[in-house]
Amino acid sequence: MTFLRTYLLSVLLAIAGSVSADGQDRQDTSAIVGGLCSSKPTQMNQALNALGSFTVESSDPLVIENNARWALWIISALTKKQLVCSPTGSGFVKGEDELRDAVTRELTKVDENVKLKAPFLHLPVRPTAEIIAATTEMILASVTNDAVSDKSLESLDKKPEQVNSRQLSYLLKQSNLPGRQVKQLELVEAYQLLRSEDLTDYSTALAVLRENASRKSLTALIEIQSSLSPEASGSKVEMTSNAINAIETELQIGQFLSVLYSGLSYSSILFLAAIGLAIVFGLMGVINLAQGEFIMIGAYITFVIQELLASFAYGLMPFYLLISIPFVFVLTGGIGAAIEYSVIRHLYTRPLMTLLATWGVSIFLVNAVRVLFGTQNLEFYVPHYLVGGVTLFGDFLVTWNRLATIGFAVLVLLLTWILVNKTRFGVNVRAVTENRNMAGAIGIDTRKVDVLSFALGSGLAGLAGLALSTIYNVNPTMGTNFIVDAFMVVVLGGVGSIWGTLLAALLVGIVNVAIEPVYGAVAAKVIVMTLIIVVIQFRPEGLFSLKVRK
Amino acid sequence: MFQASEKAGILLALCGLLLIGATSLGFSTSQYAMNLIGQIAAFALLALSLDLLWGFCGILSLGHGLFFAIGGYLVAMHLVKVTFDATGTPPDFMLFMGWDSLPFYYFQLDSIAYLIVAIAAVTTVVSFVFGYVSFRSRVTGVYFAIITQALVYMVMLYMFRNDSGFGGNNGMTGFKEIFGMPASGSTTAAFLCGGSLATLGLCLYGCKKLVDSPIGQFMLAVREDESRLRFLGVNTVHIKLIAWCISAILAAMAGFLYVPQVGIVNPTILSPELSIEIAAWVALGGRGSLLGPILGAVVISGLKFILTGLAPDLWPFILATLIICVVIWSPNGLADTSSHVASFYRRLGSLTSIKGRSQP
Amino acid sequence: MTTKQALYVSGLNVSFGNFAVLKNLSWTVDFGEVRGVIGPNGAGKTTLLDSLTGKTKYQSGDIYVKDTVSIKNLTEIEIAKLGIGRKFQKPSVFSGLSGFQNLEIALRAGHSRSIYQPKLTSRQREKIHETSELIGLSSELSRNAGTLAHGQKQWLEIGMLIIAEPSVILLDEPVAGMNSEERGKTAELISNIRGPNIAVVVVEHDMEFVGQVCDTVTVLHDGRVMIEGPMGVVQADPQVIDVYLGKEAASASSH
Amino acid sequence: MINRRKFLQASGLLAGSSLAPAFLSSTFGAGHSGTQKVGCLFSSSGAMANVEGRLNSVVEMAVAELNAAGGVLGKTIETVITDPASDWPLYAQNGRQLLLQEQCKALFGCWTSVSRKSVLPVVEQNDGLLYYPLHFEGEENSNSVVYMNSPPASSVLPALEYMMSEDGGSASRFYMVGSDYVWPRTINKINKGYFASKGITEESYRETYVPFGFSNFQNIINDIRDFANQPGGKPIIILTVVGNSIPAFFKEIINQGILASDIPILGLDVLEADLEGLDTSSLVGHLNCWAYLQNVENAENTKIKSAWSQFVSANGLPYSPDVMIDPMVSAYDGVHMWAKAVERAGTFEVPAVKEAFDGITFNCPSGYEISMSGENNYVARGVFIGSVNENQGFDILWQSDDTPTPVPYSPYA
Repeated sequence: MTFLRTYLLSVLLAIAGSVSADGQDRQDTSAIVGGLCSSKPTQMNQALNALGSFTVESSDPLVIENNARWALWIISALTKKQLVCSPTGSGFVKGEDELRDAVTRELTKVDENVKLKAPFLHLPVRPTAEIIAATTEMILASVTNDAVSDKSLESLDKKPEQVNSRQLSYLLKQSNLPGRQVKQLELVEAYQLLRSEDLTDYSTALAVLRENASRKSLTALIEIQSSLSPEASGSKVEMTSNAINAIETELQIGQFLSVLYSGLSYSSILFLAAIGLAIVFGLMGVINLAQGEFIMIGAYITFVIQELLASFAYGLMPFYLLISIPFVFVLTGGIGAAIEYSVIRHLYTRPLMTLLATWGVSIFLVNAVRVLFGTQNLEFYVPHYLVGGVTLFGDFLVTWNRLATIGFAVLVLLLTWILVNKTRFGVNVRAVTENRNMAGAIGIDTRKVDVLSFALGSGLAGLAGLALSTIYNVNPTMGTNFIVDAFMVVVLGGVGSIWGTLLAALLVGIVNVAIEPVYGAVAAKVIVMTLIIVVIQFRPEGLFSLKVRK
Repeated sequence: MFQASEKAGILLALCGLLLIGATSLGFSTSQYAMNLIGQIAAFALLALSLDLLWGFCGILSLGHGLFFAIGGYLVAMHLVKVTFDATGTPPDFMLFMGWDSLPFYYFQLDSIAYLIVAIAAVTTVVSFVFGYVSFRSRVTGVYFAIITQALVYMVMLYMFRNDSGFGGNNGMTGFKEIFGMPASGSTTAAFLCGGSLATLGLCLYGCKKLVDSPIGQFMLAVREDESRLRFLGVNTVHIKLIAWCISAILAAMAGFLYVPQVGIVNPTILSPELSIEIAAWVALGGRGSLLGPILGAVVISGLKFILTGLAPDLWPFILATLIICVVIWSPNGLADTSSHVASFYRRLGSLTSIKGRSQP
Repeated sequence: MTTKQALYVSGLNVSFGNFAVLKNLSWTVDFGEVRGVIGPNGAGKTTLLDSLTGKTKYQSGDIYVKDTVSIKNLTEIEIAKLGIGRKFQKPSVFSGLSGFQNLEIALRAGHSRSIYQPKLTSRQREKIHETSELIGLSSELSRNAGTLAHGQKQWLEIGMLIIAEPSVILLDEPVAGMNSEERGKTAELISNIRGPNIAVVVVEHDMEFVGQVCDTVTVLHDGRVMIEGPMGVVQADPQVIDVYLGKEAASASSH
Repeated sequence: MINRRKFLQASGLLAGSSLAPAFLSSTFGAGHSGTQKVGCLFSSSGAMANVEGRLNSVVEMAVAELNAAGGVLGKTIETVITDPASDWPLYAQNGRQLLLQEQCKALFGCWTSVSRKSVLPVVEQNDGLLYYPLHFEGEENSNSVVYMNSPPASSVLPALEYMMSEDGGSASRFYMVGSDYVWPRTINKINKGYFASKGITEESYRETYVPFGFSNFQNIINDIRDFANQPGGKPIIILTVVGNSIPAFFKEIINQGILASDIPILGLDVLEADLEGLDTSSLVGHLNCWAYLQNVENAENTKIKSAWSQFVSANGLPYSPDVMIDPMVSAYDGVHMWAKAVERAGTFEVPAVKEAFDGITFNCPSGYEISMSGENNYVARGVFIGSVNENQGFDILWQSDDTPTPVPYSPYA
């Protein structure tokens, strides 16, 4: 039904358009195209604004729709460099093997000698193009009752002062807009109302800005405050400074939450990187320097699964990360088991030697992957639901991918805890940790426990690789970035304690991120390292070491 | 074996002195070969230093690059100071910081005697403080290995900073004159190589004397069973500190010899990887024997120099395989491997002789 | 020697977490005595030795050595220097060193100034040889200690204690894993060690052996001293028979 | 994607590694009478391998071109490749080997400044010649190094000037974020000197440094958002982080939804290769600045691009056949300019070759005729500002009219 309606409408429009797009209109439109073709930022911006105003010149919805479609077409052609101009300033839009006149939209041809060139999209033009496209899209949507993309809404938010005022006043008059759009538009209006002399308008604007506290609204208010003349009414001055104070408070809370959130997300990454190590080092006493490489392998397996899905089941692509979880866990765990079987098992009585052997393993794995896949960073498809985030308090942005990482870390923590504390396997692992001979004597197959725990540790590292694949660079040497940090976390936490690892990850992550803005990232790392060394002096077996009679 | 290391020490020292003597008499040598041998000798000394600690006292440090770097950086500061005194312009990394003279801690470093005192003092103080605190808190085994790694990593991060006055990431280079000799040329290379060999030899001899002394016995006792020793009333912290500080000084000497030969020092020598590599030399050569680690350093760094040129793609695989195989099958390192090989040949020999006998 | 009491334990409490191992334990050992300590597993025998040597810190109560010296705040090194030597349950000798070197280290350790003394004096060498004869290892001195037989390791460890001329010797299961001949030799060794200025404490499961070498026997049960006295008296005590000997006596005598 | 052949080859060689000593003797020593050697010092393993490794192949390709055209002075040129494994002292060691053992007549190598600094004494002391293909911090002028790429004063400042112009968006506030080492610090120092000369005050810029390999940019980008929304004019980011920090920075930029229209980034070390793992649709419009961009249209560029893709497929190399980056072109230029200098000098001997530098020109694939003067060993090249497009590449936004004279020591530093 809707399709039919749209089709009919567009036919009608084509007719209506050809009727209305003559005379004055045609002059306007060619002037706009001429402006866009100028390659001069000022003129291009003027043309874009004229284009915006042009869309709401008529009150006839059909005309509006037609003009809005044309405007969107032109802007998209401009940003995609499909709009090409002759030296005389007439514009054409390049399609696949066809050329249309930018003004009439009709197919056309140009003499081969005429050199067509896309106008330079200088930096100042981009924001204007984006904002005009966004408001135009809203206008079109209000006529056709379609939805507006989030992206357009966001760009309104970012550059309220650049919104075309005629388009804005048109939109504010529409009654059929969804609530979220209305809110955005009111915010945009508030920025423009700040310059209003009317006290009611001004206080409405202040109220809206206070509700949407951000550094941007603060800046706008401070600018207004400094421009207020001393004779301005006392209430205006007071209202403004009240609003500024309120926003500043909220910004500070937001900033604090931001740091906390960054710390939390960094902690969850540290935790993911360290938990596998906590198992193999903590429970088994194996110093596995190849742990970082298991993280890397986990990321590469995720990549392979992504590529397989892309070729064989494209529809599942948005869920490739979820689909990968079992594969990554089992495959990385399998590789871990193979390494345990071939290398580690010879070395249980010589923990310092496992350090060297696993260093060898790590060199081997890095180079094997390098030979197989090359050294470049792998490209991971980031599902749309992991991009962006939501602004909560002031400028505190909760980004989805970090939130997902935190959630994933919590999940891994729970699963590991259950596995170690609530299952037969976990009991066996702990028994072997406590007393290998005794465990063997009561019938626990210690070899099997060794292989399985090492596989578990490797599998968990693989999962860390999966979680990190959309945040960090994935290349053969990515693992080495994590190994020192992971060891610090495990040692600080106390060997053999999952909770210790968690606490240490939180501590290191949050302290690191909290110091960073003050002394810089380099100093933050140095300070955290120093703290860890000092803590180890006081608690040689970590924060959470188990007190047992040895 | 023990007697062998004494002899080898004297022999190496004699070789070094002979080389120095011959060169000063005008005997010419290949600069490339001298440089290569000299660097490997410095690495061998580094391996020896860790072996003294790990092999004889049971303490694995994954931060020995720190002491290597102290020696290396101080000698580089000396060379920078000498160059500055000659040219009057500070090195470019300081010019860029806007400094027109060297910072105060370069004071007097142009004197070689002062340099040597400075290296000894800085190394002793750093190793003593860190060692005393850690050993007193009974940080041992794996934990000690990991915090030493953290220590060297931390210092590396600090040295990456430009405002530290040590050249940041690029480090220090562009030395015009080394101990009164031109920075380049086969004579300089031969002198440095000879010096390195002689130092290595003397240190080897000294280490042998040390491990045979009562202190050496106590070091071995710490390695075997530290808590037993404590229950006999021995404050093992003292023993460990002695081993740790001597080892640190040997490592600093290695750095002192190494940097003039490569002509550059920068924070990479503080990377945890290098420190692990030192442990690999020791383990491969055989810890607890004095000659083994030297052999390990010579074999690995020699192979590295050759193979990164000849078969760059293969080098990491060869290194990895070598490490894994030796660690698994030959717990006491190459020294053991050679005896494996010898016994294999003996068996092979007896096999053929049996065959020979069975044939009429 | 004016002091009489080698060890005086007063109201000792040791617990791990919520689990109390020693409960208000009071106990004395005199110089010149060879004391046996027996008790079922978990009675707190090893924990008592751990407390005496500073391996385990105690929560309350106190331990005095040679009448007056409290060891409450001393490290195991300082306690060892007071002259309390301990042989561990698992033989702990320096297995990479020769028997001679083991004894030499113990000798030097006993006199802290001689650790750094470059060469042994002839008196010291003599002492090492005397001790090695006492423990019956004079012909094995050049052997690597790790290659000695189990019993020989035990003796070597006892040798390492006595060469330092201690006031108190604590022996944790000195005859575990020994055959009867070796047990006999060990008993002989202990009787050779005893003297007016030394107290020997033997923690053992082997009743026969304890009866043979000890004057007095302390029975530990559930973190407390249950009874103390000569072996004959202890063995006859109905309480002891009930909790301990009833089960173990049969197996001990069948040995 | 999966390079089986290479793996098999590698494992085969691995098995045959015991033979290594056997071919030691055959590879070492001077070349045959009809050949002369040049050496490569680019890491094919370690942290730098991702970008550096391909330069080995570029040099091989350029040398093959020379040989196809009859060699240089009638001699066939042989390329000796080593792997310094991203290990700085090893650059010096391998450099020494190439000069002293292999008797290489010229070296092409190094990416990072520290590796160049490490090789510098070796080439200076052993009469070597190093062609260095990267842009760098300047403030150095060695007689033994040919600086194929631009020092900051002649590349970065024109780009900044553009961004501060009306056409470039009248940028007036600057957030400088870089890796903590000499290149970023020098560039930012020059920038600050330049700002001062333009009357821009200290409140209008912020400077922050991160450690090498740093990838947790969450905090810094929060700070950038905050900075950008403060009063005082249009903000831009001057990005001088290097290596793996670049894609990590961009990932977080995408994630926090910052577009080029919000806060443009001028990435001074950003290459096509850095965009390889990224969804560039959200990065469109961000800028970089080099002396060559792949999308420039001219005959030389078409030639080198097709030659490269043929070379890659013919040799089964693990590099992208259709990515051509500035350092590759610089290395390529270097080989040809060396050959020209040798032809002109009539000998391979380094001192004579150095004498012949003045006035050597080459038609660079960038479309400029690049040239050397006798004054210093810098090469004068054009400057481009590129703007990220949807296809992980850069469109040319602006290019210089001619080849600005390189200034080794900046007046602003």
